[in-house]
Amino acid sequence: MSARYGMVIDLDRCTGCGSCMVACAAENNVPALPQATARTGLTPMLVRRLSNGLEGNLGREAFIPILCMHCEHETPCVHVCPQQAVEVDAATGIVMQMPQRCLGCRYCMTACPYHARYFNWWDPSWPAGMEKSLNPGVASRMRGVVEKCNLCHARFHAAKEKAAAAGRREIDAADYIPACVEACPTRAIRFGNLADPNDPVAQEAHSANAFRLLARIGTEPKVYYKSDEAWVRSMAEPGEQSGSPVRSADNSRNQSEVQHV
Amino acid sequence: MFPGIDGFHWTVGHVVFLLLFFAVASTILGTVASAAWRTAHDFRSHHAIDLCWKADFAELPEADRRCRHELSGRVISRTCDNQFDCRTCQNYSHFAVLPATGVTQDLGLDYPADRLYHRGHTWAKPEADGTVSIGLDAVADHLIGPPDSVEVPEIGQQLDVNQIAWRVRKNGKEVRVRAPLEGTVISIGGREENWSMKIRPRLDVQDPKTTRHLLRGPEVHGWISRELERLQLQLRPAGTQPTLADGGMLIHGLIDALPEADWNTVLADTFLEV
Amino acid sequence: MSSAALADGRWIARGEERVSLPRFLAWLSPWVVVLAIGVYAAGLCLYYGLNQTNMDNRFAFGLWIFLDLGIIALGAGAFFTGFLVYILKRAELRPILNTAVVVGFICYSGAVAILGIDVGQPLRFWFTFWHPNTHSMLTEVTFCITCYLTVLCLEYIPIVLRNRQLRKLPSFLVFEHQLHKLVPVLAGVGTLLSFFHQGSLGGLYGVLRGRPFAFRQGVFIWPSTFFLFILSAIATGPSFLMLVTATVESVTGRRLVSNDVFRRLGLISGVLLGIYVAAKSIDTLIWLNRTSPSEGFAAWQYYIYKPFGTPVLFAEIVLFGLLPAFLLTFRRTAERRGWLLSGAALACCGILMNRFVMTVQTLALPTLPFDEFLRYTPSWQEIASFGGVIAYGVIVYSLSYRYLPLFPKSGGENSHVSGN
Amino acid sequence: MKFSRRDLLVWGAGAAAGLVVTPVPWKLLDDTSKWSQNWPWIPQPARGPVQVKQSACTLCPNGCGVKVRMASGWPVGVAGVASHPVTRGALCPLAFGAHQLNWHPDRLRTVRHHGSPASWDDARAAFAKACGEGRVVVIDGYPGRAASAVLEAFAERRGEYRVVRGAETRALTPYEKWSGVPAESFGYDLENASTILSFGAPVLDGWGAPGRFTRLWAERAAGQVDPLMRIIQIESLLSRSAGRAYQWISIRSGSEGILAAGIARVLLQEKLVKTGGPIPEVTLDEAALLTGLDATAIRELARTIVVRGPVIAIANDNNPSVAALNVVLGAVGTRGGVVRRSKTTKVYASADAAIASARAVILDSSVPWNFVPQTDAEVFRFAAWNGSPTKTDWFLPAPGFLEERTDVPTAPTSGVETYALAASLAKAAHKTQSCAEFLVSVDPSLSSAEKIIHTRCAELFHAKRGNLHSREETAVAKIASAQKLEEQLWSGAVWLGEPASGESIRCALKQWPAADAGSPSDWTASWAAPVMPPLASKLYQESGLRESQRRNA
Repeated sequence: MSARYGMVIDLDRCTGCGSCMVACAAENNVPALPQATARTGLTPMLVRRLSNGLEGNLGREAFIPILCMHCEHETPCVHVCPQQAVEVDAATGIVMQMPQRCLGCRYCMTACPYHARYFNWWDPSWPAGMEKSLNPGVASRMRGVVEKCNLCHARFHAAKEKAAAAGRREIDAADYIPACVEACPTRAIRFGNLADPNDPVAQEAHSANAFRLLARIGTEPKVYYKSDEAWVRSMAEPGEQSGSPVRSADNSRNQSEVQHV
Repeated sequence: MFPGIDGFHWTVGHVVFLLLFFAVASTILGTVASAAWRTAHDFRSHHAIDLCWKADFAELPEADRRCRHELSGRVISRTCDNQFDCRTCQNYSHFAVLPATGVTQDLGLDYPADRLYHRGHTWAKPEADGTVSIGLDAVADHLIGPPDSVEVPEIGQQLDVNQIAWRVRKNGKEVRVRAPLEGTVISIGGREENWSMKIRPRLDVQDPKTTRHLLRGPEVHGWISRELERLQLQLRPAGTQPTLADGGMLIHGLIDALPEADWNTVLADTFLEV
Repeated sequence: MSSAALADGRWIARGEERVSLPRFLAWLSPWVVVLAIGVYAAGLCLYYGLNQTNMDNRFAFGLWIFLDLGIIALGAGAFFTGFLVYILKRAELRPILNTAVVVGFICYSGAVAILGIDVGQPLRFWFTFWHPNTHSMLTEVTFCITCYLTVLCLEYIPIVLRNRQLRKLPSFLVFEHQLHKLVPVLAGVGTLLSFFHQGSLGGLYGVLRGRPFAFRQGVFIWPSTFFLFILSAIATGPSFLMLVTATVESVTGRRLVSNDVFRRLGLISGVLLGIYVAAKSIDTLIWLNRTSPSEGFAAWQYYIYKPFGTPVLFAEIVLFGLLPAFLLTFRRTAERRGWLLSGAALACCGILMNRFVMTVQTLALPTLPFDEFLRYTPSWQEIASFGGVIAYGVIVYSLSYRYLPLFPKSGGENSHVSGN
Repeated sequence: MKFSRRDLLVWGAGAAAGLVVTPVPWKLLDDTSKWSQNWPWIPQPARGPVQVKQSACTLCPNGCGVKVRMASGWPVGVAGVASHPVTRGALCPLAFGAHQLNWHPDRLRTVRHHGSPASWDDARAAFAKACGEGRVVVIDGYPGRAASAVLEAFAERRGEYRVVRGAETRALTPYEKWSGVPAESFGYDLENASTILSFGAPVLDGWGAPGRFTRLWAERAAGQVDPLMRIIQIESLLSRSAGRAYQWISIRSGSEGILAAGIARVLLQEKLVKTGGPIPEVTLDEAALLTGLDATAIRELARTIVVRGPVIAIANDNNPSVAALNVVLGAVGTRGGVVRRSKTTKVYASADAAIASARAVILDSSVPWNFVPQTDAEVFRFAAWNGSPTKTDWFLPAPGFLEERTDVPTAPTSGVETYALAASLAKAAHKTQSCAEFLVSVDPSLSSAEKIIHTRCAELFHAKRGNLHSREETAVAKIASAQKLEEQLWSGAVWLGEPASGESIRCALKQWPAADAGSPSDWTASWAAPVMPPLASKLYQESGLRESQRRNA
C-alpha cells in the first residue's frame, strides 16, 4: 500500500527556536555561504514570524515553519517543470526534486505559492575541512539548480534498505523521521502517514483547529498547521484579514488577563 | 526520451506531443533537403545555368530589358519576358513579319553588318567552316580600352549562352563578358585580335534559329544609340550638358579619361551584370 | 573615394544608394559598443552564475523574461505577414515581407540568446528534449521556439543569398531560387509554430494556480491568456513592422513602401487590436469576479500596492489598447502618417506593458497573507545584456538593410515577385 | 577510382545521417548530462557507513544527551538522545550544527601571545615562571567536572579557585546567602511544579537544559500529562517565552523585584499562604505605580498563582525579591519548588570580585568569552575559538566540540543529580590541550582528570545509588562492576540520582531584601563558545528569527 506522508505543525507549541531549520540544513548539507541573504539563501525549512498587528501588550506573535507542502492535487511545480525534474513519488506522496535533472529555469519557483523552493545562486562551499562534516547520505547540489524539502528522502531510503535487509516490505515508521521533526524540542512538528486512518497525525490533521495554507487554491497540501488562536488560523487565507492590519485575536484564552497600562 | 534513460515514463501526452514535434521538424528538414536536392539536380541537368541567367535577368533594370523589336522600332515599347532568348519566344514570328523602320546612321562606331550582336556587347561572326568567331564590340572596346589583364577560357571549354565567357580587368575593376552563343572554344586570338576567339557552336549555325537571339541590322542601331544615350547620362560630369549630344565620337579607353565616373554602375549596365 | 568604400560598394545592390562606408560605420559604432558591454555582462553571468543578477528566490524571474516575452510578441509580425502573403495570398504586403522576416529573426534569436543566459544550467538546455514534460507550457515554448527559429533562419537565408556578391556563386543563386520556391511551406509551418508558442508564452503564466494574479480559467487545456497572447501578438506585430519601416524611412530619408501598405497594416493591426481589447476586457471581468475570488483572493488585493494600482490596468486596456485601435482603424486618423504611427507606437507599448504586468507584477504581489510586496531592481549585468540584445538587433538590421534587398528596388517592382 | 571532393561531401553526409541511428550520439548526450553534474570543484560528502554514538554535549554546562552520527571517523550529524532522562531528546538549536564548529574559520589553531603565534613550550614556560613568582587565580566556568577538580587542586597549592556562574546559577545565589547551601547544589523541581511565575527568565528560549523544560511544557501545557503546567511570564517586551506563555504580564522593565514584593504583600496580607515572612515595605499602590500595572491586577495575579500549586517563581538574575517571593510561597525546599539536589556544602568564590593580588590568572575554556577578569595580572586563556578581543596575554587552543574526554556533572537547574561521560569522538587537526591537562603538565604531582573520573565512577558504583539510563534503565545496584559502569557511561549512558528529598531549606530571611539592581555584571551566557555554528548564524540571519545575534562573534 502506498503512503501519504504529511505533517501537522502545532503553532501553539512552536517557540520559534529554529532547531528545525538548523537540523534540516545540517541533514541536507546546505552550505553556510556568507554572501547569501534572506532572499538568496537556501532554507528548505524556514521559520517565519506571524504577528496579529496589534501594538503593546495587545500584540501577539507566533512562529510558522514553512517547508515544501508536498501538494497532492495539480502540484504546481510538477506541472510546470519542462523536463520532469520534479515528480510526485507515488509510493510516498513526496514531491521529489531531482537537482541532477534541473535546468535551472526557476519556473517552478514562480509556480509555488508557498515560496518553498530555493535556487542555488552560488556553488556550494564550506570552510576548509568542514566538508568532512557533511552528511554522507545527501549529495551537495551545484550552482544553478533548484532544491527544496524532500522530507529527508535520504532517511526514507535508509529505512527502506533497513526494511529490505530485514526482509520486510513496509518500513518501520520509527526508522523514518525527518530531521526537523526529530529536532523540534516541543514536538510541535508531527510527522506521519495521512493515508493511515489510525495514524494520530492523520487524525490530528482533521481536528477542528487544523488548517492548511491557501487551501482554497486547491493544491491539497500535505502539511497541516493547527492553532487554538483564531488570529493565527486567519493567516491561512488571504481574504480573512480583510485588508485591515488588525486581526481578531482570540480572546477566550488570555484577553481578560492582559493588563492595560 | 529514449529507452534506457532513467526516470522517464512514457505517457499518451508524450506520444502525441513528440509525434507532432517530429512531424514539424521533419517538414522543416525535408524542405531544406529537397531544396538542396533540387539544386544538385539543376546542376546535373544544366538547368542551373539558365536559372542563374533568369535570376540575373530579373535583376536587370527595366531599361536593359527592352525587346529587340522595340530597338528596331517594330513596336513602341515591350519588355522582354524571355531572357533575351528569341529562339523560344512565341511572339517572335509575330513581330518579325513587321518591317523594320528607321534609317541607318553612322554613330562613328564600327559595327560591321556581317556580325551578329549580343546585348552584353559581344559580336558573333559565323565562318564558312561552320565555326563562329566571337569578341568584344566597339562600345566595350572604347569603354575599356587596352585592358590590364584578360582571363580567357581554356581551349576545348564549353561556353554557355549568356554565361560568363571571359573576364577583362581594368583599373582594379572586373568586367565579366557574357557569351553570345553556346559552343566549344577551339582557338583564342592574342592581344592584337583583342582576344576574339573561335568556337564550334553546339547547334548548326546555318539554321537561322541558332542565332536568332542575336541583334542585327536596324536593331543594332537602335540598341547602340540607346546605349550611347545611357553612357552620356552616366558619364557626364555632374551639372554639365550631355557631351555626345551631336553623336560625337567615343574616345578610346574612356575608363581612363573619366576616372571619377561611377564605373561600377556603367560597366554593370553595359555588360548586363547584376 | 577610398578603395575600402569601393569594395563596400560592390556589395551593395546595383542601383541602390547607401550612405558612405565611414558614415555607416559611424552609425554602427555606438551600437557595437553597447553590444560589446552586453556580451561581457552575459559572459559574467555564464561564468560566475546567476548570482550576478539581482534576481532571488522570491523574484525568480526578472527583466530578462520580460524582454523575452516582449520581443517575441513584437516579432510576431514575421509569421503573421508570412501567413497573410503566402497562405491568404495578400500580395500587396510583399513589400514588407523581407523586413518582417529580418525583424522576426532578430527578435527570436535575441530571445533565445537571453534564455540561454537566464537558465542556471545552460549546458543542460537539451534536457527538455531529453525528458520532456508534456504538461509544461515551457516545454511547448522550447520546442516551438527552436523549430521556429530554424524556420526563420531558412527564410532569412534566401534574402542573404541575394546579396550582390554572394549571388555570383551559381550554387548559392540556384539554392536560393529553389529554397524560395518552398518558402510557402515554411510560412505554413512557421504560422503553426508561432501560433502555439505565442499562446504557450501566455499559458506560461495563465496556468500558475499558485499565482492567483496570473491564473486564468481555460478552454480545453489552455488558459485564456493562451489565446489573448496570440491575439495581442498578431495585433501588434504589424504595428511594430510599421514602426520599424517608418524609422528606417526617416533615418535613410527615402520612401521605402507605398502609403497603402502602411494603411493596410494599420487596418489589420487596428481591427485585431479592437478584438483583443474586447476579449481582454471580458477575460479581466471574469477573472476579477469569478476566477480570483474562487481562489480566495479579492480583486482589490492586487491593486493596493503602488506602483501597480488600477491606473495600470486602465492604461493597459484603454490607453494602450482601445485608443490605438481607433487611431489605426478609422480613416480620418489612419490616413495621417503621424496619427497612424503614434497609434502603432501605443499598440507596441501596450503589448510590452501587458507582458511586464504578467511577468513582474505577478511575482511582486504577495500570495501568503504574511508575505510582503516585493521590489526588485535589475543589476547592471541584466540591463547590459538587455541593451546588448537591442544593439544586436539594430546592427543586424542595419547590415541587412545596407547589403540585402529588404525593400523593393526604388522604382522597380519587388524582386521577390519575379523571383518566383 | 578517383575520390573527388563531391564524393567526400556525399560520404560525409551519409556518415552523419548513419551515425544518428546508432546509439553513439544518444549515449554521449546522456553522458554529458551526468558529466555536467559532477564538477570537480563541488565538494561531495565522503561515502561510508554511518554509525551512531551517544555522548553528552559539552558546549554549555547543561550537558544535554547527544546522538552523534559518525561517518569515516568524523561527526556528520547531531541529534538528541530520546532516552535521556533529563533532556529527553531535545537540544538547543545550536547543537544541531555544532559538529561543524570545529572547522569554524574562527577556530583557535595556535598558541598566541599578544596576537603573535607562539609555541606550547613558550606558554608553559611563561606560566611556570608566573607560578614561581606569585599567586595564580584559576577561573572555571563549569564547576563540578573532574577537570574542575584538577583546577581546584592546582589552585589550592598555588593560589585561588574561582567560579564564573551562569545566569541560571546566579538566580539561585540569594538562597545560598540565606541558607548557606551553595547555589551549585540547588535546582528547580520543574517536573512537579504546576504554575511557573517567570520574572523575565527565558524559560522557553534556551533557559537551563533547553530540552528539559520545553518538553515538559509542550506536554503539560497541552494537558497531555498531569499536572497541567501554566507559565505566567512577567516581562516588559513580548519575548518568545511571553508569546507562548499561558499569560503574559507586561510591566516596566526593571520592576520585576517590585512586582514580586507586591505579590508577596498581597499573599501575606490576605493570608493566601500558610508560611509567614517579612512583609515588604513597598505598598501595593507604589508597586502598581512602579510596575505600570494597577493594584487590582497585582492582587488578581497573587490570587491566581496560588490557585494552582505547586507554584515556583523563577528569576532571570540574582534578584533577591523574587527569591524572597519563593520563600513566602513556601516554594523553597519543597516538592515542585527550589530543591537541594546534592549534599555538597562547598561554596565557591565568585569570579565577579576584582582580583586583588595575583601574578597570573588562568581561564578554563568553559569560561564565557564576555567574562573579563578584573585584574592586571598575566592572563592565560584557554579557548577553542577566537572571541571578541579581551585583555588576554596568552591564547591557548583548547579541544573543540566532542574533542575532549571529559565528564559531565549535573546541569545547573536540574532538580536531580546526574552524571555522564563524554568520549572524544573527533580529533583536532592541530595540537590542543585542556586547561586541566596543561596544569597537570606544569605540576605533574596532580592527578589527571582521567584518574578522577575513574575514581568517581568507582564511588558511584560503591554508593549503589540511582539508576543508569541508556536505552533501558538499570539500577546501579544491579551493575556487575565499576568497570562495567564506567564503560556504559563512556558509551553514552547517563547516571541519574534519586529525586531530591523534600528536606526543607532554612532561609534566614529577617526582613524583606532591598530590591537591588540585579546582577552586578551583565554577562549571562552559559554558552562557552564565542561563535555560533555556521549554519545557525546563517539561518538566523536569513530568517530574521533573532534580530540580536546573541553569542555570535
